[in-house]
Amino acid sequence: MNLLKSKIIEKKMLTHDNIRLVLENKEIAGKSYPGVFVNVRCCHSDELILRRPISVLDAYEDRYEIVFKVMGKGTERLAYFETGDLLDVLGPLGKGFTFSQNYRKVAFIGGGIGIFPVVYAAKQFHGCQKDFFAGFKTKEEIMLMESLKQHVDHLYLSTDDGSEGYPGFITDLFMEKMTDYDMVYICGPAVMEEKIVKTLRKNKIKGQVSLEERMGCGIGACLVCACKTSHGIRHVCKDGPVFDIEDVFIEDEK
Amino acid sequence: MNLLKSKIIEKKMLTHDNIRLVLENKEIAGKSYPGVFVNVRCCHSDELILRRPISVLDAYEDRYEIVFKVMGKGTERLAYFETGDLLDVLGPLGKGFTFSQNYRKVAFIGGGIGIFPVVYAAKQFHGCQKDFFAGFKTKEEIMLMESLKQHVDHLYLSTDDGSEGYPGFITDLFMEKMTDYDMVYICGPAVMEEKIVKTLRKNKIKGQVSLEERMGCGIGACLVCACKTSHGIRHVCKDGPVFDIEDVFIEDEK
Amino acid sequence: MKHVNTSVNIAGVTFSNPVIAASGTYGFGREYGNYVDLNKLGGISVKGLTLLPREGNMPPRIAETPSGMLNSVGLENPGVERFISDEIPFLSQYDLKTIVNVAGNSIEDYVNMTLKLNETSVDMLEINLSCPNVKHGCVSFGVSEQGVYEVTKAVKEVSKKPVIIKLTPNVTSIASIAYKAQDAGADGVSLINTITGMKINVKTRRPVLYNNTGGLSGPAIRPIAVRMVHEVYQAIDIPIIGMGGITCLSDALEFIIAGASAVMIGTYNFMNPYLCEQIVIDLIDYMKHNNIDNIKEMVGSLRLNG
Amino acid sequence: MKHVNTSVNIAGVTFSNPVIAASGTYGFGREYGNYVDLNKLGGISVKGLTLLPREGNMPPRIAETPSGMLNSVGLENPGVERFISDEIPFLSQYDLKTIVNVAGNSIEDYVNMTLKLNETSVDMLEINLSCPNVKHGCVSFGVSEQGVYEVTKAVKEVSKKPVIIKLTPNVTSIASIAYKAQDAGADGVSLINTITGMKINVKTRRPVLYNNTGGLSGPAIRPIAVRMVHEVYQAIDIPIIGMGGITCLSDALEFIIAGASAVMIGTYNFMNPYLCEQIVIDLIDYMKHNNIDNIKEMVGSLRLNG
Ligand SMILES: Cc1cc2nc3c(=O)[nH]c(=O)nc-3n(C[C@H](O)[C@H](O)[C@H](O)COP(=O)(O)OP(=O)(O)OC[C@H]3O[C@@H](n4cnc5c(N)ncnc54)[C@H](O)[C@@H]3O)c2cc1C
Ligand SMILES: Cc1cc2nc3c(=O)[nH]c(=O)nc-3n(C[C@H](O)[C@H](O)[C@H](O)COP(=O)(O)OP(=O)(O)OC[C@H]3O[C@@H](n4cnc5c(N)ncnc54)[C@H](O)[C@@H]3O)c2cc1C
Ligand SMILES: Cc1cc2nc3c(=O)[nH]c(=O)nc-3n(C[C@H](O)[C@H](O)[C@H](O)COP(=O)(O)O)c2cc1C
Ligand SMILES: Cc1cc2nc3c(=O)[nH]c(=O)nc-3n(C[C@H](O)[C@H](O)[C@H](O)COP(=O)(O)O)c2cc1C
Ligand code: FES
Ligand code: FES
Repeated sequence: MNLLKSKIIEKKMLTHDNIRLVLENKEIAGKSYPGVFVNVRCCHSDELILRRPISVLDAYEDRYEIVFKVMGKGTERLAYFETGDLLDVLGPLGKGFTFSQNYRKVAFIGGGIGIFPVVYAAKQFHGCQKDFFAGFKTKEEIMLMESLKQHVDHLYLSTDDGSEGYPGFITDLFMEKMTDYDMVYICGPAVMEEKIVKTLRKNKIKGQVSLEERMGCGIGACLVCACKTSHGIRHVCKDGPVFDIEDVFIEDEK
Repeated sequence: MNLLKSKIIEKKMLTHDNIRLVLENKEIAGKSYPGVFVNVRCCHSDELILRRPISVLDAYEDRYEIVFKVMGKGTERLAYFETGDLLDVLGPLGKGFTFSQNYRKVAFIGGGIGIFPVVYAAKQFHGCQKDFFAGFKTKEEIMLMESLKQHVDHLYLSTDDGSEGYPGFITDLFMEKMTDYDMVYICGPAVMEEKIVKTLRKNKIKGQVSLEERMGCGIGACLVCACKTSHGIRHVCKDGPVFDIEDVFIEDEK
Repeated sequence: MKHVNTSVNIAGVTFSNPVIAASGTYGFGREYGNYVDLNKLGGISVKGLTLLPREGNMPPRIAETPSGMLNSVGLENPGVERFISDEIPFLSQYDLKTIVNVAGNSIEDYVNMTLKLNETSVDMLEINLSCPNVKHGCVSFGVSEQGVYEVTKAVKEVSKKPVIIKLTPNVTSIASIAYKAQDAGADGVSLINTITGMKINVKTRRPVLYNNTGGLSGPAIRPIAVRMVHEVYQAIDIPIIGMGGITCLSDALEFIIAGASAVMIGTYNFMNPYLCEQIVIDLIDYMKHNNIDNIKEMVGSLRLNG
Repeated sequence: MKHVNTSVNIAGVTFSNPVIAASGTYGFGREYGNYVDLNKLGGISVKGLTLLPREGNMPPRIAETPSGMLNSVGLENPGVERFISDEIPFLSQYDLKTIVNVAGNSIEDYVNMTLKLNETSVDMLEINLSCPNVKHGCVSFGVSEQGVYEVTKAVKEVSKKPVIIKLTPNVTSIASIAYKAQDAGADGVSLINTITGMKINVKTRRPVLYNNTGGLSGPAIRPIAVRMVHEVYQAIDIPIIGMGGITCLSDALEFIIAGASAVMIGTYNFMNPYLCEQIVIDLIDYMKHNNIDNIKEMVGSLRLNG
């Protein structure tokens, strides 16, 4: 059962409701790569019987990092844990982003809490031109951008309310700047993902997108996290969360 | 809703599983007297939807004290709270012990977690001879006795395993020392209470006993904490927990 | 400041708001009156009454379970006559509507109690056909369409007060049962009563409750209760009072959206004695912020997926 | 070191211990095989199978509720033939017993699947008459005595494997249903399946599940499940497999004391993927410390109060 324990080494508020944790667990750190996630028990009580999936933000030596946004009961309670506490974390889980040394030019697009896995990818993937597109609701919610700058060639930033960077949606900014990318990595709200995936497909640009779906087991056994793909039903926790853009958003959805 | 909040001013382990809390709440402190209890929310989660009844151990100015023993899920979680935290406490509830200045000689008998309300009574009631009988399982579980000494004339102590004081049950020690008390105050395990109540009744000695029963509302509305009395069904949370010994343990129970 | 209309009319009785204390959890209102202003509640359903006084079951009568509790009070109550003489005068002082929860062992019991209550100032009868804690008791009526029909019919024939039927969830089709109640002339239904459950003390190998089984209530049962209100709403036209595990306004709104005209608040009063009044306050706030002029707009406003 | 006997025999199948993974929560064992040693489990009941592959319902298929969850997977599965070709070879590597959970839309479906499974190495069939998530599906069989009788009879007539019937809790009298299953020749029963529930998103006024309703499982339903196992144990003589909200050994023992010969562990595997193996370890410890030589001593050892 030791496997499940991760010690909180550092806790930091990134915005008023986004918390970064540096966690210690050799096995999870060792196996992590961009796009995978961990499944976190948010409190000791059995009122909440489901773990919460959170992307890995970074991993090195025996440590890994996550950022979570306080959304509901689970993440609210997760926010109570402090440095030194042991968290019950299962992972890393799922299939993440893949990279090839042949790529010359790639883009990363992250929106909201979808920013985390693509930040990790942008830090990890080397040897080509890297453009990063980050969308936030408003200036106060911008995070992780300072440290990201040194890893990318261009950093494009938007806020929905125009309080900083491009005023409007990151999708629009991306459409403007889109060029002959060899690969685009995407994670964000479903509407944003769908729009970008369809645009890229139309433009015959390759891409990988990280999907979000409510989860039960997180390991592929309970089948609740289903999504339709061109290969039939797949499960976000096991076959994803990262999918090739050819395979998903294949139907017009309401 | 402010009424419900009590701030933890001090937290101290009395034994390995008995924790004393000094709490701040003017209203609760002001209305407390020996034998009353408070109803404590043990965790923020809705896994446990019932409060836990805990006797008031002492009260002065805007503060009151409780001691709780870690027994199960509720008290385990209560033990997580630390100095400075706010507890959600309802009280004081119930009817406590009564005293009269006419008493010349009284006894207090407490066993296990039943010790707390009678310790409070022994500290509070003045102007007569006071004998205190305290029963513990073993030496390591003895608590509160040092500070009690100054308040009583005789302190009789027993441990079930004989590791300190009289070896055996406090009931037996009390039977030995029993004299013409004007009033005896009792709180402890049901078997102990029954034995003493019946002995006192036989000897025509007056007494008051604090009963324990599982509770729901704690205020007399849900009727789950019923006990048979000579006046019919009564409710421990509202009509008690303290009853005159004439009225309870009126049937031979299995 | 905008005015919002929280009042609901159920079978001719106008509740100032849809928040009602659930039977058996609020006594006769006296105790909770120390915490809330009873005038602020829509109503109270009093502890279940029987023709004669009852002592109830032996303790333990309560056991905690995950997000819920079992109770086996066994209808301890002073009997309908002492209720009339001792409790009605108290409740009459307040603005809230009084619903009398009536439990019987036979159709005659129900009829006799109804006759006695006809001559009082109470506002409504809630016929408890589903109390699971009384041996040879009313349980048999509540689980069969025939039983519900017969009791409802008999009570309606003599009652001068509006009659709602409290439904047990321990059935295959609560919608069919509700339909029978309507068919027999019920003015409304309330649901759900508790679900029969058991907790075992593994050490002693005995049930924790002296009565062996008890009724499960609290947040644990809420999804079952909401589903049942939804099913019943689709099956009948008379008003529904919904309950089961409500802990806050949002929970209450689930029931209202599913089809309940009013809600009853039970077990969670034990955790938060201010709860009923708090939900009323939160409801008014919510309606103001969401531009809902009349609570009726929300009743049954559920839109199904697919 | 004392030896304790944890093995249980159900309808001629000997499980090395009474801990079985519940259908639909453990897939076909592959994923949890990364966490536990599958050889250590008594058995696994595989994801419910249908004659033809099924895609299941649209997401969201899961919603959390107090101490429980709703699911509406809708029997997504590869169909019985792909199960036979792809999964049986995998499961055969292990020591644990394989129970095949069979779901159908008609009696013919059940019979046809049984015929196909007859020729395989699986140990037992678990007839799922109670899946609440399939429209026009098997739900109708499980809630009526007649339906249960007919399916059981038909399957038993052709089956070469022992047959247990999985009972739905969404009924008035689970004991009567269980009795009918026994009457029709069932070799055992398993209970409880999930309880139908609904959760509503108050903001959108829509059910959280795309399928609108789903099946409630997890600790919230445990007291209901224990009560039902107790009722069924009093009504029938064939073995019972109990489940519903088990999170630890003590929970499992409640079911065994109430009358279950074995238990199934479902939802809580999601929280603790090591759970099934852990309960086996804890059980052996418990038996040693309490001088219980044979697990059978505990089955149905409940003593009622009063
Ligand atoms: C693969 C994956 C990776 C994720 N990575 C991160 C991350 O790095 N940082 C982060 O902050 N969040 C991440 N999330 C989202 C995170 O899991 C949810 O925010 C969290 O589960 C909410 O739990 P809660 O109890 O606080 O809120 P709840 O009370 O459960 O819900 C609050 C709100 O969140 C929505 N929600 C809840 N769970 C999910 C879910 N699984 N998918 C979509 N919406 C949901 C609900 O609809 C509701 O509106 C990720 C989700 C997935 C599936
Ligand atoms: C009027 C009154 C005053 C009390 N004063 C104190 C006090 O000052 N200090 C203190 O430590 N404890 C006191 N108790 C007992 C205390 O309420 C229980 O120990 C507590 O509720 C256990 O909760 P839990 O969740 O930790 O244990 P649970 O998991 O609920 O139970 C653990 C064990 O305690 C038993 N138990 C639980 N609740 C009760 C109950 N209400 N009555 C009897 N047995 C119970 C159970 O049978 C079980 O064996 C008092 C009880 C009452 C009724
Ligand atoms: C302690 C207790 C006593 C109850 N007594 C009655 C009763 O006398 N009559 C009745 O119709 N329902 C009774 N109920 C059921 C409640 O009125 C309500 O239907 C049920 O508890 C579900 O609501 P809740 O989850 O909000 O408690 C009782 C419930 C509890 C917890
Ligand atoms: C996600 C999920 C899927 C399920 N699928 C099936 C199924 O295919 N067949 C079946 O008989 N029961 C199915 N069940 C019911 C479980 O086997 C079990 O009866 C129920 O969940 C109660 O046990 P638990 O509380 O331990 O989960 C499923 C349960 C869950 C949570
Ligand atoms: S969450 Fe269980 S299969 Fe994906
Ligand atoms: S605990 Fe509710 S009446 Fe005593």
